[in-house]
Amino acid sequence: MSLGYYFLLPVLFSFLTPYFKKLGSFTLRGSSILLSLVLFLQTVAYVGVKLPQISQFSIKPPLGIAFILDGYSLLFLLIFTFSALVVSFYMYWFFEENSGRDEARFYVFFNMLIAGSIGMILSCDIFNLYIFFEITGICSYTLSAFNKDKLGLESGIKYLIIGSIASIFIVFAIMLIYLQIGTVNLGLIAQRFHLIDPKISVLIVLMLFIGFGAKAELFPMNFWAPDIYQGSISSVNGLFSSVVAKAYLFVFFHLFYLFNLGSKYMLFVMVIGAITFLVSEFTALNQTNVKRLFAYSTLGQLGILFMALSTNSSQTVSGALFHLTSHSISKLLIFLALGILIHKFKSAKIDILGNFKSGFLTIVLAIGFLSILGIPPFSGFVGKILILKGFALSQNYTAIAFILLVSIVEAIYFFRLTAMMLDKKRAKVTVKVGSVNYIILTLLAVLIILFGVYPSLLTHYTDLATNALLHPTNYLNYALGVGL
Amino acid sequence: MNLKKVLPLKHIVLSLLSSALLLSVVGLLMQVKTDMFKNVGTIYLNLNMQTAAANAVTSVVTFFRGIDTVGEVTVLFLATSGVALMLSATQRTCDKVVKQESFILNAGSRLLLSVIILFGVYIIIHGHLSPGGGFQGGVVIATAFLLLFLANPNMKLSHGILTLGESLSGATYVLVVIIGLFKMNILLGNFLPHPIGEIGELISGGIIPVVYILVGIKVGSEMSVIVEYFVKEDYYKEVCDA
Amino acid sequence: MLDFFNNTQTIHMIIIIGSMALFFIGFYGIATQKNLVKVLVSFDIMESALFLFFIGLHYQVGLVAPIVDKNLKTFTSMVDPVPQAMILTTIVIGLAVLALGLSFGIEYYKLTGRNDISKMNELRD
Amino acid sequence: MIGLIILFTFLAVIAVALGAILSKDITQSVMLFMGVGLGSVVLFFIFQAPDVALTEAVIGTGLSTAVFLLGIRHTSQEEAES
Repeated sequence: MSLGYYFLLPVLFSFLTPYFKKLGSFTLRGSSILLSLVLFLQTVAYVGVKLPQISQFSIKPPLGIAFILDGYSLLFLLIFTFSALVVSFYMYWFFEENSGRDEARFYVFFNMLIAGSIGMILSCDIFNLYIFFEITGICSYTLSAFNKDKLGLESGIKYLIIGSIASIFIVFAIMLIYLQIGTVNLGLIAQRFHLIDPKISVLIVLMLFIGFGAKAELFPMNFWAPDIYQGSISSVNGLFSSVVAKAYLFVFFHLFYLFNLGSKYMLFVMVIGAITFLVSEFTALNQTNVKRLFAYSTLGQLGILFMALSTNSSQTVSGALFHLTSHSISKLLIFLALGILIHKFKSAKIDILGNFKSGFLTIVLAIGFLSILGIPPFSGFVGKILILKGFALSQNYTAIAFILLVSIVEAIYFFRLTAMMLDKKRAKVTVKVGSVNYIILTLLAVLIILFGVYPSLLTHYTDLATNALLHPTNYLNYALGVGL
Repeated sequence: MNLKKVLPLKHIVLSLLSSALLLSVVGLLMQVKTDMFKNVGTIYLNLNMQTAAANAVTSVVTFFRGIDTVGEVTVLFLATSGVALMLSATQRTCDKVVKQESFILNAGSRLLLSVIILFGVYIIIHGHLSPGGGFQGGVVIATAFLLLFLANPNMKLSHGILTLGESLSGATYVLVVIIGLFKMNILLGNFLPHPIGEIGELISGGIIPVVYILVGIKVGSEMSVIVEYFVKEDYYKEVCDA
Repeated sequence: MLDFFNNTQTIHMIIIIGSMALFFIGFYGIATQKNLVKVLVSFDIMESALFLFFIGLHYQVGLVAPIVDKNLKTFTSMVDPVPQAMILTTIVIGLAVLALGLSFGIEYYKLTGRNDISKMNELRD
Repeated sequence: MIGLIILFTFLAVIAVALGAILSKDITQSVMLFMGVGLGSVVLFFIFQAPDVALTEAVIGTGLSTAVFLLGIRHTSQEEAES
């Protein structure tokens, strides 16, 4: 078992896809599900193993590149591989319904999107990380244009332009880092970051902030995100919300704490996060398209996460990681369930979608909505409470008041949405849910309730992740190749 | 009407902003220090004798930072798939052959084709000895096909062979990476013999030339596919829509 | 006069000013241009500027390319190979993104008859 | 001497890049962009980076321009008047 397989197996699968396609669509879908299953099981096998784990390429770090798995990346790895598994089952249904699509190429981009995101969270070399950033980027551009209609292509082009700007800034930052301290290994950079001339270090941080912030949908650079959500298909939206955005967020805070920027830039990131939260929730108020609405809701939740993760206090960070996990599961549930409705009604307008009649979907969507809103006994409630508790312990009452006040705005549109979607008086069209979708949506809903009722199932891992994030000594030792 | 008056102002403001940013960034960058004695590159240069590749850039690309190259090949592969996804559905079946290409052009391009492909192959297999390698040589091969297409747009490439070459070379590359794990206990280990005395000879450097040949085949076939899609797009528009 | 120009310091100054001028020409292009193709051209100009900046600052007078041959038997007094390897990778990625962007542009033009990015506003409520 | 060559090549590259950005004709713009690539090739060669020079010549200048020229035949040739 080696961490390299997280990248190499999807690549092998993608290269061989033309031959899977020749064997028929069942083989293609089956092999994609099998791949996701293998990667998920490998991740589960890492739970309980002594961390960090390392897998080296060519030569020992810090000279060579290595993949390092610590507690922080394990949590994200679990989320990503689980989402990939769920979505690959869902896509089985999707392609049964929409035959004639370019299935083989979708699976290539889907698997490489996951592989690129996993590569970003495992790599301990900033230039290697940039390559995974580009892989994820190219897959996201193509997946958002996958429909090949006007809206899809428009969102693909917009995403490509934003992504290119972000990657130029990241390349510039990597070049300045290499010029200043002669290395691209994350451990060595962390060790020598204070040697950089302060002015140039500000420039580097600013460029990395623009690059990863634009992709992680932070406030001044996130005007594009709702457009892209609107243009792409629903399961891809679920992946964008629960995997890709989270991967960029991972990298953002990984670098933030590795380079020890907390003391200097904490307030800055917190204020940006707060503005993101405020602006997105207010804009979400008058959305009529359900995809745009949930895009804005995702931005708002990312705003809270940015506020909480930058605090450097273990309580708040642990709460934020709990909230992140719960948000990933809930958004995946919502987007997959909405995908079924959007497929049926061929529209994403809220008042049209409200006409469905299906007890199962009503319950599942209600669970998702209420979890995002933070109503007990769902996991979103626990996440928000843990964040607020963390802020209370560090006596940051401004943040608490702010989150509570803006959450009222969130509550307004969510209750309105719930009322509209679940008002069964005008329901006319019966929507059937296939057995595969029945199972995966039930699984996601059960997970939401389970984490809401027994938060300790998850808090163990979020505490591990928090410890690894805030005190990365072990990670640094492995990245520097000490004792290998 | 007012907009036209406003627009130049926007341009002036933007150019002023760009220049101000330019001046400040240049001022900052003047302090970039450029002594390279602590750089990781210097260590690679010292270690490079052990890889027995005469070109240090090649050994960095394919061995020391080899996983970057796997990623890079993947990026090209994904871009090719993206282009194919975008342009393939519109490759209508059009059997009209309107353009009667001239014999001299056709024969001349075929003559040049072999020379250019030979040059591309030379660049690929001498990647570890002289400048160049799989990416450059592969693209040179693709430009040979571009020439062929420009001379004779009716030509069709055999997609079966291209796909076979692409998939096989890519899969072999991944397998080479994984074999290193079993033989050397490290991914992408240099498991083929690479005695230092052979430096500068054609067969030297262990897996380094092998990797570059695989990359060359893969990039060559992918780039040919991209070129074909763009040329055919052009051709169909001109001929079939007329 | 010519000695002044053979100094590594002077060469680095020329490189910094020149490449940053090129970079901001590309930046200006992205900010002002509306045609998708010209935006992509601007991106490539910015990338070229970064490549020149990075490779240039690792060049010093007297260093040679990192390749040994019959006359040169050891890897000493050579330029740093890592920036070259990194730029090689970035150039290839640039080509990949360019081809993808152009294919999006072609498809979009087929559907709508325009490729003006400032008029791409179908996506809204 | 080498500094002067670098200086003049840079000036040429900057002039060509300005032309590529300011030109109203897309084809002209792409051809001028090829000039930027050619200038870069010369500079990379001077900076003792033959690998990068070869890559830029083949990929950045050759194939990119070909893809651009083939691509822009399907998109509008002139910039839209606003």
